[in-house]
Amino acid sequence: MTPILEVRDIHTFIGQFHILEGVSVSVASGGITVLLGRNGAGKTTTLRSIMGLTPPTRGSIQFEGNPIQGKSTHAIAQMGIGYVPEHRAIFKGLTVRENLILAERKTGDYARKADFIFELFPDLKRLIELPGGNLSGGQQQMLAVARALVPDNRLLLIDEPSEGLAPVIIEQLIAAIQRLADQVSVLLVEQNFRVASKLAQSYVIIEEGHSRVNGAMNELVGDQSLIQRYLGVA
Amino acid sequence: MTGQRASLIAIVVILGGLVGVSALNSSSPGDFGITLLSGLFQGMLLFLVASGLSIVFGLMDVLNLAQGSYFMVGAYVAYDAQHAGGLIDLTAVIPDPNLRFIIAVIAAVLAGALLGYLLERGLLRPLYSRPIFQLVLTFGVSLVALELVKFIWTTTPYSWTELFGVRESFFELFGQRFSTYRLFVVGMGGVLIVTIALLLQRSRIGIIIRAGVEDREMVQALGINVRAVFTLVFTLGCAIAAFGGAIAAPFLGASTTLGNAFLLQSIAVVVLGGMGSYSGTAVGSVLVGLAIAVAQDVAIGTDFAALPSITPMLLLVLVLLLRPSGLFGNSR
Amino acid sequence: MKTMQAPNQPTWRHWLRGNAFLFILLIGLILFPFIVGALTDSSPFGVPRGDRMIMRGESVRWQSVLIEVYILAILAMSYNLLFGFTGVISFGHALFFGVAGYVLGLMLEFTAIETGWALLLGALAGIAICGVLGLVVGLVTLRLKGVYFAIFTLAVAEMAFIFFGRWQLTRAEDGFAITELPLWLDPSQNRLNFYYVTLIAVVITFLFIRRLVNSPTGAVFKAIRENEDRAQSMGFNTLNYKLLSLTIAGMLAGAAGLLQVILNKKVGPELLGVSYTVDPLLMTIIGGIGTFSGPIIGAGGLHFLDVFLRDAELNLGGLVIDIANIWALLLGIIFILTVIVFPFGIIGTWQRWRARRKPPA
Amino acid sequence: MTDALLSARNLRKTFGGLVAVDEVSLDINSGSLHSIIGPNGAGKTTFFNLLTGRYRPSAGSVLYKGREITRLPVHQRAHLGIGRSFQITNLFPNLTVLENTRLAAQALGKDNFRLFRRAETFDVYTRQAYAALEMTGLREVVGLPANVLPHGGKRKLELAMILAADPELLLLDEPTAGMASEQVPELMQIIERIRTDGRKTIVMVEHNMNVVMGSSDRITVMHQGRVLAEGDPRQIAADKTVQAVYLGELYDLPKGESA
Repeated sequence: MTPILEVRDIHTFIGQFHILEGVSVSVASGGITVLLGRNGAGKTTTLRSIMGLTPPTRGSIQFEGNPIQGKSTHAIAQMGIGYVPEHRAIFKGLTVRENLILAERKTGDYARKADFIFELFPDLKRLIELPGGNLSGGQQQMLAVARALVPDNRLLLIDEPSEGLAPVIIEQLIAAIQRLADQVSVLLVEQNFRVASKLAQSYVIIEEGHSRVNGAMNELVGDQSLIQRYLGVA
Repeated sequence: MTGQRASLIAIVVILGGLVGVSALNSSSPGDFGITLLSGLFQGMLLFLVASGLSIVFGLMDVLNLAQGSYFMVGAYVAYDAQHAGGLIDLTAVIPDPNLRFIIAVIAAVLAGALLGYLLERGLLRPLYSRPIFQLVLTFGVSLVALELVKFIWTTTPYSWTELFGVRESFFELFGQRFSTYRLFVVGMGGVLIVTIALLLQRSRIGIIIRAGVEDREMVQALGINVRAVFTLVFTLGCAIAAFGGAIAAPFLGASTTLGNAFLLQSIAVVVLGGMGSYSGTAVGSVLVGLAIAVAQDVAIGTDFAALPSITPMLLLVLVLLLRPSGLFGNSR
Repeated sequence: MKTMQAPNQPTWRHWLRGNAFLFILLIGLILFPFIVGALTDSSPFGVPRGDRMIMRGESVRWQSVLIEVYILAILAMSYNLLFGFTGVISFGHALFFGVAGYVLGLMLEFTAIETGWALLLGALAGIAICGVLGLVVGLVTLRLKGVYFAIFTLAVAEMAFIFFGRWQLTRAEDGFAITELPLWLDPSQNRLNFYYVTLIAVVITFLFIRRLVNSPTGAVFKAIRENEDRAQSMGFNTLNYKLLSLTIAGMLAGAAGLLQVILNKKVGPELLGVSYTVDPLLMTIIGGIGTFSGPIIGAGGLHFLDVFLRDAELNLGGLVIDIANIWALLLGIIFILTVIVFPFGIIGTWQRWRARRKPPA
Repeated sequence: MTDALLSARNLRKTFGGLVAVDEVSLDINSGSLHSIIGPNGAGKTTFFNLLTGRYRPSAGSVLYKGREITRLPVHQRAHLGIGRSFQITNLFPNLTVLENTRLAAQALGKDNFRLFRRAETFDVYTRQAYAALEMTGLREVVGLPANVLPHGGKRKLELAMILAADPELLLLDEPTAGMASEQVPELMQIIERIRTDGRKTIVMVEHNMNVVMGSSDRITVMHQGRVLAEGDPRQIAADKTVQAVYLGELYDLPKGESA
């Protein structure tokens, strides 16, 4: 099967920091791929480079066979990529409804998707007129994911959805992401190995700005030495 | 919460003080009414410059020091279009002065929009990473605008001579004659305040603007072309300022001092209201307008001829001492 | 901690060699009135008529041009201290220039003090009041962030402009003439003396600013410009340093205002006009922000351009335009172009170009 | 422990309803290199900022040489001999390497307002600056503007700036952040030299596990705002709970796997 997203050997600088020194990631159509690696390895920067927020200086990125590197962020998003950044960058001064309407790419997107979204996240329906800033951390994270579902995205980039959330909420979120994976492909960054192993079918490990290993998730779960080498302590 | 209360108290105190001084100073309810109307009139004109200044600053972090120039250009274009002679002579084409006034205002708005568009696209865009230079640049643009106006229309001030319907009508209240045109401008300003507020609250572009003030990058990541929104908002802000100049011209005429005078007073309004706060700008406009009108009353027949001109700054200093980030400002 | 010997302090010879160009320039400027006099066969002292001197001839005319350059250079250098070295942008520099001028004028014309003393007192009071003004404006507004401070200073200067423009005592918009000046300083009698006074003022200002910027205090000024937060977290009370910079810059601008009043023998609200803010800003940007000689180069360059082009005409396919009429417009356009394409100025760009030729080790 | 140079006692910091640091107590021994590690969001940066004085704790206290400094602002702590570095390189970009370092030395001096005694006052600071630049290996580039240094050089300059103020205690916030991997060992050598030759005590927040394991005397692992474990590198590497935390709290270690 052809991958929906193919990142080949990208290099990204932030100021003079050489953050990515050769990252390649491939996301299978209809699957969930997770980026693993320690703090500061370059996982977030990889997602931001795909979105054009920190454009790579070298390498290529293809989405559904079309090159997207060098395009502006809004153009990349409009091709059908949804971005759920870390720390849930929802708009705190806007109501939940306004947050969702903002994500429309065509008028009526929100009306069309509302049922699906509220089925996934029933809480949001109740909170629809509240400012985003009044929501709890978990609710904000759900809104951030819901927002990426309003337009017809075919790929979601989700950065650390479980960070700072209580275990019960994480379980809800896992369930929701599993469900939406029927409809879209997902590239996930996740520090919590349990969450990652539950969600993803395949993985890529990033270390010090390089993508080191990739493969099927169920193989990684059995490979203690690999986990220790790249993710564990010492 | 306490901050909001302090702001409300400050507003009430300032309003009370102004009304009090004005009441003491006026001999009849009619006098008082005239001061009030004049204050609201000036407040609305200020709002037309300040609103663009405030929204552009909130969204784009650009303090457009050329905003006053758009007011001035609006006044000149409207004057020119209304009167015989000049660049555009419409007297032969449109003999009806009322219709011609409407056309003149539209011409001014279009000129403001076009020049605003050119400034944002041509000059500001390359400088988004260098904020101090943006400030210096818009300052430079205001100088060039002034010189261009002098070059095209000379330095002699024009006073409005071509008459049209509303301009000439008056109504009577408490035995005083009030200008219908002023009331018309106040009404127009009120409508604009509400329209812009609704636009910001309800429309998609309003949601984008409010979201953009919070987090520009995320707005882009949702697939919205923020740069295009910048251009649109900047252009609209300039068009509104030019509109202000055009509808002020029948009263103030067209002169080269208009730009700076209105820029400084509007900056006072924006800072006093709280940078980037729309309601702050609306309230601030009314407060400053009233303060100027009261000061004009008080200054008549005294040696304080300069009082009305420096009133906005005095009020600004007063408010900043009470509330360092302005009436509705958040201290970010 | 181990200590190491710092590199040797430069000796006199080093100093001379490092400043050779400046020395030659200074000698040239000292001799300038005589050189022009010799070349054009005119007297640097003017033409005597009875017991008075008439200020006529090429040498005298060129002295005036240079005096104006010197005054603008002092103003621009003071602006550069604030903007270029401390990173504080002000749009109200004309305030200091004009207020000092008014103080001197009031002292000379509106008091009964004997002329020589009035001049001395007026000059001292003018500069002192500018210092106080800088301190007060700074105390009220320097806590505000960059943009707020800039517009606040613009507002204060504009208020002063409006105030003096309507103050009946000083004849409002018309201003008043200076009639009492000591003979030795009077530019309409002894232009050459005044030429040297302004030249000395420029040299002193230049050396003063260079010494200040290279002192420990100046190091903190530059640190504030580069990264105020870091300077603060190191333990510097940056507000105090910004106040100091504003106060000194205000006093130097005041000194320039004094000289302007003496040169024109006139005081009026135009001294507070926005052009005395724009000119130094423009000259600093064009010459080079944060360089020592940039403001002088900028002042000289722009003023000479002004003088040369003033009588020129521009022929645009039959449409003849006097440069004098559009000079301000041209300045504005130069302003905008500089900001966009030439942000480091003449000296700044040259220094960068030179630095790039020496690649980092 | 009684010879602790710096101690935290029951430190607590809440932001709104969120408890970022929860009852953390810690002793930093004189002359040691003590690392604080933990997964994202463990509260280590917040804890670090409580030590440096950037944040005020909601409860608890910080002691330096037995003296209470809990509410002392950053610059006063600097005067007591506590120096800190920044995670994001935070220099004066257009000033030279020497000027950057000298400013740091000057910051703790008393005669910053001597406008005209250029040579004399600067001599002391210049000497201090040169000593710090020598120790960090920047002696050859003193005249270059800071912004032309490569990233590794900037991290070294950051160290030199702390050293120039001659503190007893150095608080380092991710000193290797953003460095290319091959430059890390050199930087760690410098840090080691500062500790032994300069007789400094160093506290370091760091995520590069190789650096932490290779150079620390003592390691404190934080998780969800609390201290999860403390010990020397070998103890920490062997600790089961630490393993679990780094791989996700819900991760069930496969059965039959033993240390």
